[in-house]
Amino acid sequence: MGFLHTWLPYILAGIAVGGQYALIAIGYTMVYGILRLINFAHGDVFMWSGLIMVYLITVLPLWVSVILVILFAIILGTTIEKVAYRPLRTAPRMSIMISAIGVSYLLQNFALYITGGLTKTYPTIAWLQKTVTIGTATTKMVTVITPILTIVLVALLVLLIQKTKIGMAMRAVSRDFETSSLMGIDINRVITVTFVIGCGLAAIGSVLYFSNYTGIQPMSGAMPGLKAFVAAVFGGIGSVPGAVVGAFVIGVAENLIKGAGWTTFSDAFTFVLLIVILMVKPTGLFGEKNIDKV
Amino acid sequence: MDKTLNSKTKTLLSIACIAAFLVFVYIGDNTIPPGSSWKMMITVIEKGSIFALVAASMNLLNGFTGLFSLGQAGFMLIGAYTYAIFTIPGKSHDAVYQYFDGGLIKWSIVEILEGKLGVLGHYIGMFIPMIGAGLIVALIAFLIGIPVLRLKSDYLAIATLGFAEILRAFFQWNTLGPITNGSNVLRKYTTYGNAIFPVIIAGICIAIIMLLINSTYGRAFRAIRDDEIAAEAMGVNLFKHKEMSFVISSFFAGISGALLAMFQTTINATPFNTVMTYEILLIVVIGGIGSITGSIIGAFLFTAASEWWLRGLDAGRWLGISSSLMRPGFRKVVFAVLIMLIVLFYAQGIMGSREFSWDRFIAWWKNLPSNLKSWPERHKAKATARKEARATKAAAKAKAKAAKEEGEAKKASGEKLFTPLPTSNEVMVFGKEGK
Amino acid sequence: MKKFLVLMLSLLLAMMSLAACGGGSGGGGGDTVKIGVFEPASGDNGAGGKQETLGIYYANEVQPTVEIGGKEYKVELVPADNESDNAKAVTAAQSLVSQNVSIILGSYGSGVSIAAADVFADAGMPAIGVTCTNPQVTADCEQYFRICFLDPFQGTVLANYALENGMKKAYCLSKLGDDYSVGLVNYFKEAFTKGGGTVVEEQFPDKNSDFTSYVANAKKEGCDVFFSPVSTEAAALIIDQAEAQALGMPILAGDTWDSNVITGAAKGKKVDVVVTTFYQEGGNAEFDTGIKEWIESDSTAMTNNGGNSDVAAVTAMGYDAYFVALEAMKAAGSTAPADILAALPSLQVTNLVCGDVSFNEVGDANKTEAFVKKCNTETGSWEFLKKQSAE
Amino acid sequence: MADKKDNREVVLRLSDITMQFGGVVAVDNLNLDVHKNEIVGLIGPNGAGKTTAFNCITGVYEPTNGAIEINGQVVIENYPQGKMKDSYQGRNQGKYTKAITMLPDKVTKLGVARTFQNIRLFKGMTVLENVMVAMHMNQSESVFGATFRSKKAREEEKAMREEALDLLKKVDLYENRDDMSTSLPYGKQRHLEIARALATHPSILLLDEPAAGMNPQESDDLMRFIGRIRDEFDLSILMIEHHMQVIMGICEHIYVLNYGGQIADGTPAEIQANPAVIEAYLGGDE
Repeated sequence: MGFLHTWLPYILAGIAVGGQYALIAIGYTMVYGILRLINFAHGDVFMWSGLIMVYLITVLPLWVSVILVILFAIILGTTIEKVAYRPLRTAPRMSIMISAIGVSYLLQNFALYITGGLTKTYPTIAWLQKTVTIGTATTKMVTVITPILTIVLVALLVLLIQKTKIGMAMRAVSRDFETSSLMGIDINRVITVTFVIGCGLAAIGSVLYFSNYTGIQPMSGAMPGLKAFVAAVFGGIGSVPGAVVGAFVIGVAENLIKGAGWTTFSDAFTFVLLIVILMVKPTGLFGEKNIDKV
Repeated sequence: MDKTLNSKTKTLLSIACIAAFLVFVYIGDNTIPPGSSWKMMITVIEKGSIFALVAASMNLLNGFTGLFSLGQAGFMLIGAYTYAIFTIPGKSHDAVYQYFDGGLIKWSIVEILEGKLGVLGHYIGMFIPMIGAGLIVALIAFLIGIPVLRLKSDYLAIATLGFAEILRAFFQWNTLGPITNGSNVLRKYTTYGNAIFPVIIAGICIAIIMLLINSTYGRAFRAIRDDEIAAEAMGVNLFKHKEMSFVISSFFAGISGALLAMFQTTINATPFNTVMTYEILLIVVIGGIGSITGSIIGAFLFTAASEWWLRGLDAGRWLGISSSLMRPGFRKVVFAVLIMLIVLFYAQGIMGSREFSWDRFIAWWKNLPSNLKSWPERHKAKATARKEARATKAAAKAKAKAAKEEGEAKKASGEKLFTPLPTSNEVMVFGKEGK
Repeated sequence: MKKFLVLMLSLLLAMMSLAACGGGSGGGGGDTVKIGVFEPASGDNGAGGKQETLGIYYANEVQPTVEIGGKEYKVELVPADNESDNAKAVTAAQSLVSQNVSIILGSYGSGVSIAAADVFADAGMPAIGVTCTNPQVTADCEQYFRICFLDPFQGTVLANYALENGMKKAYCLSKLGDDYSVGLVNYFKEAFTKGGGTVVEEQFPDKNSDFTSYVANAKKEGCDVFFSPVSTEAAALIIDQAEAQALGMPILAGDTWDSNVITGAAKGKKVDVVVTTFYQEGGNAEFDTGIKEWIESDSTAMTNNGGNSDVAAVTAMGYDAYFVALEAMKAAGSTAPADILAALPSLQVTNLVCGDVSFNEVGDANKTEAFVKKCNTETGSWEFLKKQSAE
Repeated sequence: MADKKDNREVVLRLSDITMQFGGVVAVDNLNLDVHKNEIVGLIGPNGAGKTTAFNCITGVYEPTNGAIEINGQVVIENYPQGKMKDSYQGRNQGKYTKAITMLPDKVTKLGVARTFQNIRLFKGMTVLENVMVAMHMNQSESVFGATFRSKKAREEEKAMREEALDLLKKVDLYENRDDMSTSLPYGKQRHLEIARALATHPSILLLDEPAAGMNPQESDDLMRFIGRIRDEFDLSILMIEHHMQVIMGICEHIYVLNYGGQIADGTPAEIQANPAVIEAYLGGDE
């Protein structure tokens, strides 16, 4: 197995980072599915979850910190929605996207101010960062944990969307915003729940991601955020399983590209993939076609 | 309101203002000593006019054609590199391309023409690569536009953003080093001598953009922005016009990239990232989406605030206020908060979608005293109106709640909620008319 | 309402502009002399820039006044954040020039220094580079001097060290668009291949934090040394991955890595980190204890230094740069930039922390040796290995 | 089927038009002819597929099956064999062609202009500009010339402006020429939509519920107005309308749709007597 011998480290790394992208991508895909908004600030919520963990862990035990970080991300996300998106819901789509970009700019600059531009080192979570050996590859425990945890969480989420009342409401709203509100669905509640789920998962993703790549700085959220968004588009925006598949594809592909020596273009590849997908199959792998009403 | 100026006076007034400004910049640049803090104003004017141009070009796309494109920084990058590559003097090549044996292109257009035509050649030599920068960017934009412009609003945004990032990686690619100098800075290329140069070039370009917007093509662009489907139904070829707007906008972004290269005196690809695009976008928003004069004002305000006025916020003392809060980075936080406030509460920006006009300016000026005087009353009136509106809303809410409770009660008691209506009122009309 | 808002806003802006100007020209006269601190406080090089700035401020604390031409002047430091960004560097430099400073120190990171060089040249403003090691900084700029060694020198030193220790194949990792790391890798490569070694070269893109594959690539290629003179941000991540994947070869880097960020990241890990640098901690006991006390007494300084009081080489260099500036002013006998500029080429400064400084015809410091240090991962501190020259 | 004795030239012909969205058949096998200078009505309850039919004609949608001819030229033809249920394949069953679809702007160039059910004016423009946009496609000057105001561009602009003002006079909007289009009262917005459509120099005009929201008096005026423009601009008109008063008053021929399918066609008198139509309108419970 010469091939596997050489490439296993890359594939493992790709799967791990793919799982982390997946957890971020779910937030993008759900929000887009319902609000038709690219939540540019989502990557920064992710970054802030990491940053808050750095500060919390100095005073609190690990498990309390993790719970508080998830809570923090949820509160931050829903607050952003309330303050920056809700008032603009009837405004043109460009306005709300500009608002999202503005929030992202604010969150990044605020992080810059708080950290003073210095990279913060993520706290060590011993069992996540333990070195393990799989076949020919030596890696961190988190690499193994991530895909498993991601799959479990996504399965739970899919169950929630398919089986519960709020899940049904979410599906209805993503299908037809106006009609659903006429049918008595509390739109605001659905949107809040969407942000809660998206940001909560991003917070979990941040714990995994930063345990693996331990430096946090104000721009840390930007690149994973963009890649997760591309993953969401790749899988078909609005589709949770699609986003997960897309994330794994991007994670593995970018690591293989780096392994093949094309490191200069490892990020550019993500965007090439995005553009190819948009040209060839704009609805993504699992997306549904939308018809404009005239 | 009483008297409006005739159009000839207005034109003269505008020309006089512009001329006065140019003279001011020219003299300012030549006389203000480098140690004076007013020198910063000249720097702000230089950078501001370059960003005014790129903001106007973005506004042509976003504000007038309704295409939410985020590729502006990428296009500026190409423009800047194109200009720089062709104007580095021969003798400096070995120093600049120190890792690439002096690079591939070992001549400079400026030098060649200067040798033949003297001073005139120097300027022609600057214009050719500048226009060339615009044209190359336009060509690349044309190619990118073919696939990308078929996408809907936010997909378009993310795709153009993606292209800009790809371009950036491409320009830093080591293999292209003999041309782009890879990751290293390009420098020593010809730059302008006086701050008036970028102001004039940017001014001419913005004037062309405004002429375009007010032409019949500009009208078609605005039609697409207002309603794509209706525009298409009125015979406007969507793709052709979108492509046109995209290419022209990119052309001017390329020119502004060339100007930025001259302003900075050195360039590398790293700063031309998404943050730069966002900043250009925010300039457009501050000025008002759909107003070129707004973009100009926005660009100068943005540059002055971020580079000059608010710098004290980072240094610990600003407007005589000292605070331990003011440490590096505070300026950007304040700035970002200001921008969010504008986006949320003043979404129109400074100019909305209107352009500057002397009539409106004069009217505003004339009414200013009375407006100021009556402000407390108007404010009071508005406050009462708001209070009333709140009260009505609360009453309506209470009523709705009561109705809902009543409904719930009825539902609980098994009463029918609705009485069936006749299927359609068209029936009535039909019956009456038909005989 | 809207008009009122507009009016208020414009009034505020007018006030701000006046204040900005007034503040600038007000402090110019009297018995103060201003030194501009042109350093990044944010961006990729924010951490390093802050440490360098610390050295300058500590020096100002130690020696707050200077006697020029028989008159005692108070030294005021004027900072400007260049954001590690070549585009912002020009205006930051311009803002310093316009605040009537006499001389400018900085910057950490060569790119911003190169970008600002023309502004300084136009204004006739002397500038002293502290740790910008790219030859281009001083090459074509009469106004730029520097007190550190250069990349061709450092690259050769590093290559020599590697070759002397029997390393035959080097994995070189630099950052895309970062002239410092790309330049140093280039000089290293030149010297290393000349000495019979082979090189595998890769670049990682902006904002990358996933170094798994780069470490894996180095292992796959069977290299003997991992050379990666990148920013400290990336360095911490690389060390982390090296440990996770059991890299099994020494990591070699340049002066940027001589920072407590690296020792912090490497502490308790099975990695082997070797750097070349300007300064050896313990070389000047008085300075060491003094600055440690100062950092520990000031919480902001402590944060800026990365949370502990370990002295980075760039801090010591910043300290030196300040004294070089004072000496230049003394020699010039004037606070006018032009006089200082004239005095700089023949300046000889001794008693500095990182060795004596004199300038050659280009404006670079005459340095012949670099310190080689190794990270002790048990204690999380640097151990001096040897002095290495380029020969 | 539409075998009428009308021997005027057919300017618009729909054959077997079927439009499917996923599982929903919005238009089911519609066949329709519009003759020169004829006013044809298209009626049916809400959701009967009338607007969808308009969208197929103007190229907004690509019909799943069928063909459309405008002034004798085939603009849309799509008979994808095997992909459709037999019942949707209509009279040309078995015929197979690749899809030809024209984009809306090409269809407009062929002389089909339309108005919209939910008024779609260009909100950021004045009344005059709204009309002038519709003349843009006939302009021959390039962007370059237009931007730098070449002589030709100035002449064309002037001619356009005069024609637009002329048109506005005809629809009683001359006084409002410099108002923002959105500031007009509802009825005038409808007039402006028609004026804008006329500015494209159409030979066929498609009106989508022009009388929606009007009172009987206004509807009467509209009827006369439609008649007048038909004569003045030499138009053939196809209109969707719910006001039976209007439809019965001016249409020469009426097609009735229900649930996408075509249930009747004929003169107003025939339609009013048609039991299927009455049932569709009154519901099937009698």
